[in-house]
Amino acid sequence: MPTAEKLKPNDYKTGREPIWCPGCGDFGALNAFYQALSELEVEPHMLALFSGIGCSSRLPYFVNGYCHHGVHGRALPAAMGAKLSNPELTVVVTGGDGDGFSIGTGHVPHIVRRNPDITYIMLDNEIYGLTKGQIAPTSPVGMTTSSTPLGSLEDPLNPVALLIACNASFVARGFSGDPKGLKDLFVKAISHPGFAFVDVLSPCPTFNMDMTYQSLRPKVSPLPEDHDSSDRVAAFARALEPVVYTGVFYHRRESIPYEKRHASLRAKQVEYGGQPDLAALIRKFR
Amino acid sequence: MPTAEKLKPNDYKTGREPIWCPGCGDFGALNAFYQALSELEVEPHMLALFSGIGCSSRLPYFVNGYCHHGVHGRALPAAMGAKLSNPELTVVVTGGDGDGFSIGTGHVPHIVRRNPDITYIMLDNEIYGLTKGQIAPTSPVGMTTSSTPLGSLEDPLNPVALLIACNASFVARGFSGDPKGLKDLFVKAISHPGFAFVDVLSPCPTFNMDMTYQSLRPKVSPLPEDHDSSDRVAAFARALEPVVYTGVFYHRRESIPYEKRHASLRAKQVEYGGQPDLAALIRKFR
Amino acid sequence: MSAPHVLIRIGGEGGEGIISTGDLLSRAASRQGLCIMTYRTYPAEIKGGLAQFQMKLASDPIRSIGLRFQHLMAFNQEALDAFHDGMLKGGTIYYDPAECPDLSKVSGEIERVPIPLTDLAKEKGGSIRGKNMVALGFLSRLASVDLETVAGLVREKFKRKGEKVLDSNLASLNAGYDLGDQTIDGRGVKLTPKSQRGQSIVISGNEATMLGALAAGCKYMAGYPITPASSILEFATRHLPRFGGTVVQAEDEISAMASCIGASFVGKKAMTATSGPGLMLKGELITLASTQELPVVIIDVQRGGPSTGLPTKQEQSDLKFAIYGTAGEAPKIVVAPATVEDCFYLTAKAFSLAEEYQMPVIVLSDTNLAVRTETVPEFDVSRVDVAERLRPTPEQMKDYKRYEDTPTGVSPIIDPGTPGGLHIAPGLEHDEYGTPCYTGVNHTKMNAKRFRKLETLSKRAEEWMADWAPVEGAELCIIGWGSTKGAIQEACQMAAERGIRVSHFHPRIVAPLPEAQIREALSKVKKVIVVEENFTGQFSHFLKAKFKFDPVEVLRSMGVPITPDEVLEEIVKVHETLHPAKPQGASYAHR
Amino acid sequence: MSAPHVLIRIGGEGGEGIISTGDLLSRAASRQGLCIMTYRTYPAEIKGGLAQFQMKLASDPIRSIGLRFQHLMAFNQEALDAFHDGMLKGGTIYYDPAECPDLSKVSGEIERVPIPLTDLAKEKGGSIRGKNMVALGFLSRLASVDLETVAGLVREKFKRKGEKVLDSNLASLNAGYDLGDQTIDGRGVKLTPKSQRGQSIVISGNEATMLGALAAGCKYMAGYPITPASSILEFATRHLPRFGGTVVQAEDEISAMASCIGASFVGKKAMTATSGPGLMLKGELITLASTQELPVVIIDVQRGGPSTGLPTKQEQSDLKFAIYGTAGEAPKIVVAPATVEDCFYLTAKAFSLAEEYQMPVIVLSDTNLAVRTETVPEFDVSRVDVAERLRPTPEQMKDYKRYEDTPTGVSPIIDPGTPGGLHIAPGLEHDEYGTPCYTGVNHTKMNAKRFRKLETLSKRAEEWMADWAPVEGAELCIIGWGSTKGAIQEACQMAAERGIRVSHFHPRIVAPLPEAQIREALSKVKKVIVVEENFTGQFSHFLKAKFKFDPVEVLRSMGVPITPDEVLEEIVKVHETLHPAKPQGASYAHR
Ligand SMILES: Cc1ncc(C[n+]2csc(CCOP(=O)(O)OP(=O)(O)O)c2C)c(N)n1
Ligand SMILES: Cc1ncc(C[n+]2csc(CCOP(=O)(O)OP(=O)(O)O)c2C)c(N)n1
Ligand code: SF4
Ligand code: SF4
Ligand SMILES: [Mg+2]
Ligand SMILES: [Mg+2]
Repeated sequence: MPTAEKLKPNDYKTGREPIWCPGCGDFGALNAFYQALSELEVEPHMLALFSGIGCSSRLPYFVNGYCHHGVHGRALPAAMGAKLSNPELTVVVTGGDGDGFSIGTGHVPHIVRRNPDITYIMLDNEIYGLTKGQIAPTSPVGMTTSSTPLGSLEDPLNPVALLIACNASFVARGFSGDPKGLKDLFVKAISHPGFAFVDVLSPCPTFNMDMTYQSLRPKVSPLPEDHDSSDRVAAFARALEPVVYTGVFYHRRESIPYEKRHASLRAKQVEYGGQPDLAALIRKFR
Repeated sequence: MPTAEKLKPNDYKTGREPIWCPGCGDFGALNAFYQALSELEVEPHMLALFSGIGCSSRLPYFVNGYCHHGVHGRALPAAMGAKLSNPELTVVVTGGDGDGFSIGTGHVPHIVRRNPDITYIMLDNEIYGLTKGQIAPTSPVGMTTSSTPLGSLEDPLNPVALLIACNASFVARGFSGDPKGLKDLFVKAISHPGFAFVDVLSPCPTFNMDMTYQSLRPKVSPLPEDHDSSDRVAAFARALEPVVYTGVFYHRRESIPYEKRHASLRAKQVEYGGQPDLAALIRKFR
Repeated sequence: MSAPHVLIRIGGEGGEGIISTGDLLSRAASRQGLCIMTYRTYPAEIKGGLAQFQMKLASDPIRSIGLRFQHLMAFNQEALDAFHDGMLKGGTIYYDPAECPDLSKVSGEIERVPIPLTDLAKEKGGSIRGKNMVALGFLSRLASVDLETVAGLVREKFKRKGEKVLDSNLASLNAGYDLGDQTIDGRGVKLTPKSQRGQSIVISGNEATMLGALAAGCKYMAGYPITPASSILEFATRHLPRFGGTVVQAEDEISAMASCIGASFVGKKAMTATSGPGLMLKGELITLASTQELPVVIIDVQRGGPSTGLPTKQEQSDLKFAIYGTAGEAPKIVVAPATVEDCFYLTAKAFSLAEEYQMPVIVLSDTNLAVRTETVPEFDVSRVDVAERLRPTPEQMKDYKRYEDTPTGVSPIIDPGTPGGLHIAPGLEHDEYGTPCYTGVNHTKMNAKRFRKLETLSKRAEEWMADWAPVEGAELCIIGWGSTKGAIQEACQMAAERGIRVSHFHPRIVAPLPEAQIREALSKVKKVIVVEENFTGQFSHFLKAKFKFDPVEVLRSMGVPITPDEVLEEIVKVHETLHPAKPQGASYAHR
Repeated sequence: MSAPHVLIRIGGEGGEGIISTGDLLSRAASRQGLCIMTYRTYPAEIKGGLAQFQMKLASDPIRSIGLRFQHLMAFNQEALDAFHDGMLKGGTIYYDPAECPDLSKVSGEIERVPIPLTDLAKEKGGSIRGKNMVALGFLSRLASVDLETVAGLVREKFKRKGEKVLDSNLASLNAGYDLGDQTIDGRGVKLTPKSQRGQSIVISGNEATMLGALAAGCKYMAGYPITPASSILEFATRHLPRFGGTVVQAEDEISAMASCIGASFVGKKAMTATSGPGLMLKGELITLASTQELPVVIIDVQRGGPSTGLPTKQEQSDLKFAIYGTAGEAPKIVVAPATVEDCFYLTAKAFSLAEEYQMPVIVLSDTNLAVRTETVPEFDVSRVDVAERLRPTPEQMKDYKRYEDTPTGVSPIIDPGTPGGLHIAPGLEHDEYGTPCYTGVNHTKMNAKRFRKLETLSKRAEEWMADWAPVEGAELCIIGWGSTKGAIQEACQMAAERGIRVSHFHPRIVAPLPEAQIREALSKVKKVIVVEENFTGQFSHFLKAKFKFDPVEVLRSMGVPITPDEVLEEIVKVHETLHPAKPQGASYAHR
């Protein structure tokens, strides 16, 4: 639905200035997000943006839309409730690795397998930013942080592999140092009719010196041209490689969003149980 | 540590009679468990058995050992706290698909990647037994239950694929209709020094007629002889196949259990910070 | 004493049709114009345990069912052994001789009548599965319930199973009825229907609750199965989609609550249903909803605690969590239905309160209400007034403030999808626009705004807020809450028959308290008795903090509903302390 | 009025070394034998916001620091603008002219002294990073803190950074001190050290808390980061393993709590630390620990609510959750440290209580205690009495009952790994052996057994349970809890100086209440004032429910600690209502 005048990236800015540290990777992601929204011509009042708690979860304060800054780790189910209740809305979730993959892990497989048409943008800095630098589930083993003075004892979680195992219908990875590529991924993810996950490598220069723009650049590489994003096993294999690939790992084209399944169920129930008539339903208890 | 007299399977029985329905798959799993304990000569006082809530989570009441019947979905972290605090104990967790993969999902990737030496026996009946027959995360799409009168709208979760994605160091599947095979898997899992997961197909004849001993037998098949259980991608591929394979999908031999890493950390801290002396530590604040 | 009624218990193995026998009989009785109330317990284990179904049939509305009964139909020895000593004097046990070899434990005063359920079912119906139909036929005759009405219900129930099954069942039913004709004579009960056929329904609290939600316009329901709340979720899955709503069986209680908040944020009426353990998991998100001022209804069907506790048993022990269970200070409303009828109207009211005051409303139901069925006047949907959220005026739209600090505390709300109302719902403390703001002045102002909504509400002192049965000249007043109401009412009546006048105050809203009404109730009496089904006196504690008085606390945590007799006993005791029969000296010596 | 002291605030951009300047100065002062107390606020945002560090130096022990100050060192304009009106009369602002162009907002009564921090750092130390060292040198001179002591601390701090960095910092330090010599004259403060060097330490509440846990023998700590509790977890990761323990940064608060229960089940002393939102998530498992009768210590460092609320600010608003936050009825103990010293001894005590009574103990600390540092007498580990779990006697071992119903309520416990004590810890209601049992009689018995432990405890009425400062002839008594103690103490002293006698009761254990002691306190006065840093009067509510009285409630929810002045003002008001100055008529007209 193009509006009279095309919305520009700046039209998605609220008056609030981001409170992130200078050099924070989240700036790049935010800008790419503004651009994707503008490219897709999402009208602000049709945008519902959810987040949890963390530096990255502050993003909704800076985006024109109907925004919801909830509690730590619960943005996905909140967004699902919203999408099911008003499927017309463009529903996006943003948050950090701690928010999504530590306290929020329990919701991931379930929201994913239900496949609502939601885009989940994970700003992954491999650290807890807001609480000042403890390990995150994505922090590499051995990393020293304020909560691991002699190095982390835990092997990290692989978000892309996990999401592929959960059978997400769209799984991608981007890098906030590549805003153009990131914008493209956001556009694809939001356009995908079903659950879309974008893992964004987004450095935290304040607390994580092990993952900086500089250290990432040599490691990051686009997925090989011949990668078949419709092959789940191949996607999984790519996710396990030491190379940090960016791009779309997996994209399943047959994707019936959860809200559509609910719509069919409604029709079916009317078919079997008749038109909604509360008094009639009550009379059944005579 | 063999005891004077070898413990027999019956020695692991408490006086309490299982409260399961006749024909419940959990009986088979329990018997296989008794046998595995006896084969491994686990002394009852060295066994710490944890569970959550569900029919399957009642299992500890019927096993001689130190048992903990906690709340729904929290057996894994409770068991981890126990194993870290007394690494001498043989720590086992039992529970259902709802307990472990619905309310308890959030703990799975994290306990798994920490890799404590715990065996997790999931009694998977693709239904909620104790609460009388609602869908479980492993229920197939379309299944009608008391909470899905016109069929489930959700694609199921694949426990084996998920655990492989989380990089569990031992992932297997068994069938309570094959007690001998199941006993062998339990023995291997308990012997594995690290986190071991056994998905046990365990029918619920009371609430799930879609997964019975009869319906399972033709679908179940041992993993092909040539399956390479050290290959994580191959294991993942097998987990996605329509055949319901049993056996060890994945087994990583280099596995340093979490409790061992903690022991090294303790040694390292003494090396850097000196012998434990609380008064001296307090004096540092002068 | 109490009005004419009959009390029947059926006991046997779970899965033998105990529950459906009771269900069909009571429904048929209701269709004939009788009032019924039923009470059932499931085995705590899954299958094979002891199940029982008790029913009371009467001409007049029934308030409580009690734990004792005149007639016991025992399907097996276990039921006989477990239930025989719950019989009232002069009662009769009907037992299946094929399954009950040993009657030696039964007291000699109890009459025993063998009813060959198994044999008759085999012989007449061709299958021992028809045992419960034999029992149903027999009990219909016993309670003078019209056989045709019963048969009609049986036909409805089995119509999908094919002619053969139906015929077999009907044959067993008739055999049981005929046997009754031969056996019953003097024991038969004749009750006169008072209400007109077809004006009542027979329904459980959980069903009524979900119907109330439908009446209020609920459009989103998410829950996680838990005894005894699961049937609310199950009922929702069968009907809410047809009414244009969405139902989700969530992965846990936290997700269910979060998704309700999401649904409410986009403008839909949302609810969840759970029991104690699940309620605790929702605490953090209930606090969020309160802070974001989003309406949401949480049904808590209480069961026996602590922790997994007594999961299939009755207890009123979640009150203090419902009232106080937030870290930080977040207002919410708590209501407690006292009857199955309340489950309908009060749940609907809960939605109105949530929408009107933009906050979470907890409905404290319990196991007793959840699973018992009861004859109630057919719910009148037109009596439900459906409230909607406050919308901004055009004036307010010029500078829209989602959290405008108004005299009532309630701010106008705009739903996503609507142009012009863009805003953020924050969990951080915020100013009127929703922008984070951490000054003390702002925090105090917003606290005051949020809590002002409770003041606005409690000032309204409306009639639905409490049942108040003042008795002229009463020195005593009983305060109860929730499902104890019927037992208290009967106890008050029994006391009146003994010349002890007792008033009865029973709030439907328990937080905020209907202060003015309670003060009035307290002002009229010498002594207050608070009745609760818990161990620590939770409501009493709350009342004491507000009203500084010294009630007698009658506390029961037995896993079963309190009975009128138990309440009466306490009334008599308290009455005696006010009017000591003995000379003063002796009475003091007692202390 | 109050004893000689100096109050200094330093303000500037987060990351400019504001906090370390304050830290070094106060620690040096303490090494010299002075008493110090400090208070800091971080920007709510991550970086670049306004940070401040306030310190009070005095000869005598300090009870509260207040919000006002005599000396302000402003690193930049923002700090100057934000803080200048917190100055006490006759105060002085020291400002960096390079960063503070505009002094126009500062009231004329305040003296302003330019201190060229930037320029001196550049000139003498060769880097503007030394700004804070210039400030440190200057302030050392101002507070008459020995330069050598400060330099020694600076050396310790920078020894790993290499000679060059160290020298540059020392040069800036000296430059600041010299400038002080030239500038300060009359403004200098001379305080006489009273305590001996080396008998005190300077420490924060969170550090003291974790040291207390170490002293008690804590062997397992699991937490999830959350402001302001994270530093307890961080401190644990640095030290607990060395003491043979295990620390886990869990995936969430629920896991942390569950793993503590697992650790406790196998016999280890276990703890977790969190703040309000995390505490709510733990509710279900706290209830489990209570039901299974497993010891566990939960530190709740309160912050501003509701929900994410004011995450870096002070509030005492988790009390009601700590006391009542369970669905179902599960006893627990709640203690509240009032000082940094309490954080040590009371946390250690919490472990003893947990082990002795086999139940969860919640320690309600708060932001104020967590981050402030304070001079306290060096903690004496030998004063901590370490309790262990009750073990069965040989007699009891013959028929071991894990949940034996004893006169104290406490049952003997055996740890896994020990032959002969096999048992199950159930979340279901159970009999004395731990076997599930759902009868009403058993439930009531086990409820009574579990709650009897609280009675056993509250009967002990030991000295540590409360600070009770009765004043002969006082008509007023203030009751507070937690970190408000110092402010209340000072206010009482100030009131005494005006001739108003006020007693002060400050419990360390808030649930179960030390009933006998409170009753005694209440019995002696005409009016009670309850002081709390929350909006709804949570402790007051709890007290009223127990003691049926009518306190004056002094409630503040400003995100900052209450000050002695604020308390004094209320004392005076209440005193006036008891002794109206005006003729009665006029006073009544006021109402
Ligand atoms: C229930 C709860 N637990 C803990 C916290 C504290 N907390 C806030 S943000 C955060 C983690 C931040 O990490 P991440 O999600 O990766 O976001 P980032 O700041 O790195 O962008 C934590 C632990 C909280 N707010 N609520
Ligand atoms: C917090 C909480 N939520 C819900 C429940 C109710 N509940 C008990 S068992 C169960 C699920 C049982 O399914 P599963 O774990 O698969 O075990 P099964 O009975 O099938 O063996 C549920 C939802 C509970 N006890 N606690
Ligand atoms: S702390 Fe890290 S993640 Fe947070 S705003 Fe700063 S740079 Fe970004
Ligand atoms: S309900 Fe199902 S899972 Fe539970 S005991 Fe019966 S058969 Fe087994
Ligand atoms: Mg992060
Ligand atoms: Mg199951």
